[in-house]
Amino acid sequence: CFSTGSFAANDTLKIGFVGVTSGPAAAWGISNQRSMETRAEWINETGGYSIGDKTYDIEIVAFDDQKDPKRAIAGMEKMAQEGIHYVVGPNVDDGAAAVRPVAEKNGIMYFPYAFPKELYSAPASNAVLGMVANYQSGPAIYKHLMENEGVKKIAFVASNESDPLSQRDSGVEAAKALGLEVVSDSVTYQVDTTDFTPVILPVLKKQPDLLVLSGVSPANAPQLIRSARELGYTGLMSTETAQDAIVLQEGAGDLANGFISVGGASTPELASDMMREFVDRYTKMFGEYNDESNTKVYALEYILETLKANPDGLESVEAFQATMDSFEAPNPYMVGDEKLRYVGMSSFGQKRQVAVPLVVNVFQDGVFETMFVAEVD
Amino acid sequence: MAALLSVQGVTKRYGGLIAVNNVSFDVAASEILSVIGPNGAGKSTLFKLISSFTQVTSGKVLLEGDRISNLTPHVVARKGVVRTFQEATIFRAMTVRDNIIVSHHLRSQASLLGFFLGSAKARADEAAFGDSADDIIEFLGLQGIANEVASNLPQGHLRALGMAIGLATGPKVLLLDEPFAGMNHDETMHMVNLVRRLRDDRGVTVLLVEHDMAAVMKISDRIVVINFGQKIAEGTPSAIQSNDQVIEAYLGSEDDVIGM
Amino acid sequence: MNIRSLLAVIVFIIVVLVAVPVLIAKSGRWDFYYTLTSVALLSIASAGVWFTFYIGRINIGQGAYALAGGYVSAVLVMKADMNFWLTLPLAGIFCAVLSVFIGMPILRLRGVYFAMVTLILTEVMRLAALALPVTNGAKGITSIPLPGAVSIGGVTLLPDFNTLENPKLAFYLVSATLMIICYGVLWRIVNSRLGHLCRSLQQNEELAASIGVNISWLRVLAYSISSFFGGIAGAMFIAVSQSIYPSSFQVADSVNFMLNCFLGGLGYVFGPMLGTLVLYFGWDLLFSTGKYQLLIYSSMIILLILLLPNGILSLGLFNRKIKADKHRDQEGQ
Amino acid sequence: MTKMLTVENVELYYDHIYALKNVSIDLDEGEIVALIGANGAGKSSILRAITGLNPIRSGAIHFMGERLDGKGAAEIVSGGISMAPEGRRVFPYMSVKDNLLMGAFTRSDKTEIKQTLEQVLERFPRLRERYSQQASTLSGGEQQMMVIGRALMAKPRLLLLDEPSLGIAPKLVQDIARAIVAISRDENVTVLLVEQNSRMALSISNRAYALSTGSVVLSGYSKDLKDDDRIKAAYLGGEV
Amino acid sequence: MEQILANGLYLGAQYALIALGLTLIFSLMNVLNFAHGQMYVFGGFVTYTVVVQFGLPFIVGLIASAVTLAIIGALIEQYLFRPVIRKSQREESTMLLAAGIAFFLDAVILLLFGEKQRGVPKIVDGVFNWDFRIIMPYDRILICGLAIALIASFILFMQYSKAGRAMRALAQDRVAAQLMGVDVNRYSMLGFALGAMLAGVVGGLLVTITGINLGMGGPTSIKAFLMIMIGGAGVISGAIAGGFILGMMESVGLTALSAYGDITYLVIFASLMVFLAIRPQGLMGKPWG
Ligand SMILES: Nc1ncnc2c1ncn2[C@@H]1O[C@H](COP(=O)(O)OP(=O)(O)OP(=O)(O)O)[C@@H](O)[C@H]1O
Ligand SMILES: Nc1ncnc2c1ncn2[C@@H]1O[C@H](COP(=O)(O)OP(=O)(O)OP(=O)(O)O)[C@@H](O)[C@H]1O
Ligand SMILES: [Mg+2]
Ligand SMILES: [Mg+2]
Repeated sequence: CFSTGSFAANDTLKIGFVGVTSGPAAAWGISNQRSMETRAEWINETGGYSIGDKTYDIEIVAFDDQKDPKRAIAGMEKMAQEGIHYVVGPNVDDGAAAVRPVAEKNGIMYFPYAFPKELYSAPASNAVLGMVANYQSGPAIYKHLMENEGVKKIAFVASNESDPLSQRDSGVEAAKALGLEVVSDSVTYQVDTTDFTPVILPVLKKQPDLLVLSGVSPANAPQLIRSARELGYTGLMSTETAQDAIVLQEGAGDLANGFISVGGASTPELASDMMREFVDRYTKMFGEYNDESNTKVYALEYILETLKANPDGLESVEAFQATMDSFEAPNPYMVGDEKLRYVGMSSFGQKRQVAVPLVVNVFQDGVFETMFVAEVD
Repeated sequence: MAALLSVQGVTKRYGGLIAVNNVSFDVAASEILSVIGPNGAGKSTLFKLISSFTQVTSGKVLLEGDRISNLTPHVVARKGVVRTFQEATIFRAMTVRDNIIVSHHLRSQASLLGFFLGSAKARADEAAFGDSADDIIEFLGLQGIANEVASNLPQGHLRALGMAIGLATGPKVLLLDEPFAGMNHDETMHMVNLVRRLRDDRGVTVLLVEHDMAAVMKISDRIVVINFGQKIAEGTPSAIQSNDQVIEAYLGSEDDVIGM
Repeated sequence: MNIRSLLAVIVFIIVVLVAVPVLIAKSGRWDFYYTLTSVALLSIASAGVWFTFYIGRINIGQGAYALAGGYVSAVLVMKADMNFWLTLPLAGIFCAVLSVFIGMPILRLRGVYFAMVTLILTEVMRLAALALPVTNGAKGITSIPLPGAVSIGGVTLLPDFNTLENPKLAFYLVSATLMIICYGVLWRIVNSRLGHLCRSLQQNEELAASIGVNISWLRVLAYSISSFFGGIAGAMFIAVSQSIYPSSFQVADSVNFMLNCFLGGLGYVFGPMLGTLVLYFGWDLLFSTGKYQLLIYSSMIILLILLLPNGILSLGLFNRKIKADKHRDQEGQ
Repeated sequence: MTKMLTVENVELYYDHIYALKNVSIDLDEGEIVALIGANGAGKSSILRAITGLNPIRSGAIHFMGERLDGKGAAEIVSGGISMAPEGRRVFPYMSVKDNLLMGAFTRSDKTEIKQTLEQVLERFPRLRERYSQQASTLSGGEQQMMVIGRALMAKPRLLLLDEPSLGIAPKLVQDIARAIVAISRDENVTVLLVEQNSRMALSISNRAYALSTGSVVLSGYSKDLKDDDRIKAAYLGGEV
Repeated sequence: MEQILANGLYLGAQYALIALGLTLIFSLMNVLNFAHGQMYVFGGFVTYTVVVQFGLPFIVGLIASAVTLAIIGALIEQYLFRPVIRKSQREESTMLLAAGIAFFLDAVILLLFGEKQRGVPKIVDGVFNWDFRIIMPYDRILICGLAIALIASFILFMQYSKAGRAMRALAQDRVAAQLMGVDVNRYSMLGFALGAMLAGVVGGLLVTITGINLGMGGPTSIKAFLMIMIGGAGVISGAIAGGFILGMMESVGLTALSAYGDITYLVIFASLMVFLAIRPQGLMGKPWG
């Protein structure tokens, strides 16, 4: 072996990322890609990752699909070309649906951040939901607020796009199932809205106790909050997507206090030392942490841990799938004895979802505080 | 003399402005009739009304007894009434010859599908258009510039090309709006002769608007004068030349610097 | 068509249908199939846009028709259980008919006004797809089956794609063939009388009317041909991705279709094909540049337009042959 | 006496086609000089060369001793030359007033500009009647007057007029001709006049050049040229 | 009802300001500046950086973004648009260039300022509340007032200053303008810089209210296109009218159609298409653009 440099040269294990890292939705994919890169660098720096009897350096191969399902397919093809079997992404429903044929044909397991149930239910086999779906977190949040805050009337606002609308619809369904009165569920806004006052005015007229911002992007959340509060709304507000504390603070300031959103494991009560180190390393590498990444640290960890549990997965996706049913490992990012394992039986009829704790945060004076933690199956 | 084209009480309003006011006259087959009048009198507007480029407010225009006003330009063209434009109006990026060939549109026998598939009829058409275009080029003396791109032509040639385009459609009635503008005397007289030959050889009826009095007097069988949208005189060139009202409104007195 | 251009066409067809697959097999770059399939399909839609440029209209609305075509095919396949190959022409025809109704009022607009209205049209189509029940709204239509077999009188013309070992290759061949046919048709149109009339329309509508061209009819005809191209491209794409969402074709796509035309060269029939290849393939090739991908990509576009403002095909290299095509009628005499 | 304007051996090309070949003309202060010639002879091209709208390939152009070629149009115009171009080119969406004021763009003294404006309106009373009308709605003749007036607003030493009689009714042609003579006489403005209406041009100018396919073929005093047989045959029509 | 009108007015003022820059560039160069929205975003980020990162007063940030964008605009005009316009056969080709610049700015913004939403803290606190008939935060009232003042001074500038007259002349006839002694290159550059600057100033103003992020560029351009179409392309009064009309339409439409939610914008857009089909040149545009 003529390789110079590193003393004990490791093999390289390539993990793919197909998602959006440019253009309007860049924030989604970038926080994703960066958390993968942070973790990979960390692993490589500490000597690599052992799977079976070998140690690997992790290389993240990222493809920017520009949030275009057509490009996403090209990205998945590229991954296949590179011999990659494990891919994180795409970030949105249409991209995730579009790459399905390619992934299945080429034996790629992929971890999209998209909610369509067909992707995870048989006969689909290769997609693993990389986070908590809103139809899982929504009911939990509503229920909690019903019981603890006396919420009775609920209203929904969503951006006029596929993902948020789907999320709104399942949110409405869940709310009705819980016996809440849905006072407004038809108001939508364009992605390019710069003034939400006219959007939110008719919703507030219905006097909801809880205003749900379905699938709201981190960019729009502070403005919606601000408009609602400035119009005199005093009820609760929540969303089932992950948010960034700094963005909320800059965009809405104190008005965002009390805003409820779904988070990962970075709140002080929950974060393990490893999580804190992750945040440090991320911040060092990219200048600034993004709280959205709290929910995005997991996919890579799951892939690697599962491969470690069954090294045959390196060669065969079937082996990986077989392992998924029984896989269990400690969750390194949380205190306590949380476990990494696959779930999804009740939603999809097969284990095609990573079990991440459903952490519900509430924003207070510039930081998130944990409101409650729940389990998803 | 039976009128080929008959303008009957035509009026055109633009908002408050009456551009053409109750104008009537007849044009006989194979006649050359000039419309003259001061700037802004409504001459070009009148042509636009005859060719249905704009719609009359009231009155009508008849061709062989059929109404042709308030139709669309291509329908009127199909009926044989074709106009040229006051501003040089050509297909800029085509060569002179292509300009003329494409203007044979109305004469084609084959359908567009036929052309697409290259049917025998279509090929015959193509050949015929080419020949006819060459005839027109020769007739107007444009051989030298046949393959020039039209946008590079100077004023005078643009006028000639405009006329060639009109001719290519095989019109019954040709409406020429200031065909001699931007030509010097010699060129003008050459064109005058060509227009007369058009009439003599091909039986084309010609209506023209022109400010070059020498040309108008030479070419016209009859002249219609309009002022402020209204017809103020109609008659032979010599009668018009000595009509006081026309001199007053349009021709001006002769005793001055330029000594016409 | 003279011998030289016939030869060029034959060479092109051989390259596309034979040489490319052989090269891909040799180099093992199987991922190029999908990219080239996309290029073929997107270039069909771009060809439609180019044709509206040919009548002097800037069309930033082709995405609307691609989307409509995709939905027509998807809905017919899923709800009416139709064979995909039958839905392909139907999607085109649907878009052509739709474009007649949309085109009649808006084709009166010119310049930026037409461009902007078509831009809105793309957005309207997306919003309509979100709101209409038949499209399944925001949830889209997924798990669309692969195209079935086509046989006439017992002879199988196209196999059932589900049974194929390598549907990628099949999709590529079908799309490339479709592209060749579309460009053949376009080339023929442009070089026949219809094309000449369109050119006259592009250069001066008033004059065209005065020589007896029914301009409003011709405009609608050209626009519906253009939309037909958009419709079949959209439908074919949906067959490849087996899913469709309101966002499958959107404003960005419409803009890209237009950019393809500019980049290749508005004066050349094959401009949009080359433009699509460069723009779409270019992005993929820059994949390894990571976070600088967009920066490099956009710099390249700017540089290209600075050097070749009239499109890549305006390079002297290509010029002679294309010019010969353009003035064919002249040489023929 | 030094010449007001000299154009020496100028060549001008559009792409690869020449429009002017070895053209030389000159103007004395205060005189009216006419340029006549067939279509495409290059008359407008000379004016475009002088004003710098088109760069010349070789030769030299001097105005009051200063070299013009190589300078941009804006700079040349500021130096005392103004032009009423071919095809009028009014500012269609401005009022008559604003069009005229644009003519004085290079000047800054407000009271002087006002004076000139008054003079122009005096000379073309029709413009006063249409003072706030939008230029695009003026009739052809009115536009022509406005364009000449606009050129005068710069208080030029040299006035270039490109076919001021194009499309103008005979009566107005006479008005415009009179105005040109008066401007030259009253304000000591040198005028270079391009005309197809050769008869008019030769009657009001004191010298003339005849152009053909980009070259000067004849020149001399207008009163002589008027009787010159070659000119008669080519530009005036044999019969007179 | 009062609330709806107030919202419409506020929206309209900010829209009109965005549209002004676009229409200025369009009328001067016949360039449909696809990058206008990106310039707006750039302006917002510059203000953010100066105010939040460097901790300088808001007004400094606003001036910084105006200056930065003016320089960017001038450079873009001189080194990109001018040569392309000179060399291209069809002037539409500038659309490709404009789109390329839009992508480029997107990339630069992403690299320089990151992907996150950014915001500048409110410059004034408090909410104006007229008996719950009109509720309007003071900062919005301030921004709305500033926007209207800017619009007014822009109109005065175009109408009465020498540069304004030169630019108007340039927009109507380049050759004639040259013959009047207008240095077309200089004023084209000035006009482009001014248009870009307006975009930057709006970005800087709005960052205090809406914040700013990478994604706002493209949609903002499209919205600005809408406005200049409603009002008539290349006409300043048209841009202003278009801005206010779109603002009102959104405000009224969103309220009136809130029950039908998803189709509000479908209705707004569809009626726009109908309006343009009936009145092709917009409210006060030159016919045929
Ligand atoms: N579209 C229009 N809108 C308003 N007014 C118009 C329109 N078209 C023409 N006019 C007015 O109608 C009158 C007649 O115009 P027209 O063009 O017919 O004059 P003309 O006799 O051809 O003059 P010229 O000899 O100068 O060409 C003019 O006053 C003109 O301003
Ligand atoms: N932009 C251009 N591109 C190419 N050739 C041109 C261009 N402008 C003028 N020409 C050519 O230059 C020659 C001289 O044109 P010019 O306009 O100077 O003629 P002119 O004497 O003014 O004619 P007219 O009396 O018709 O106005 C003509 O042959 C013309 O075809
Ligand atoms: Mg006229
Ligand atoms: Mg000339």
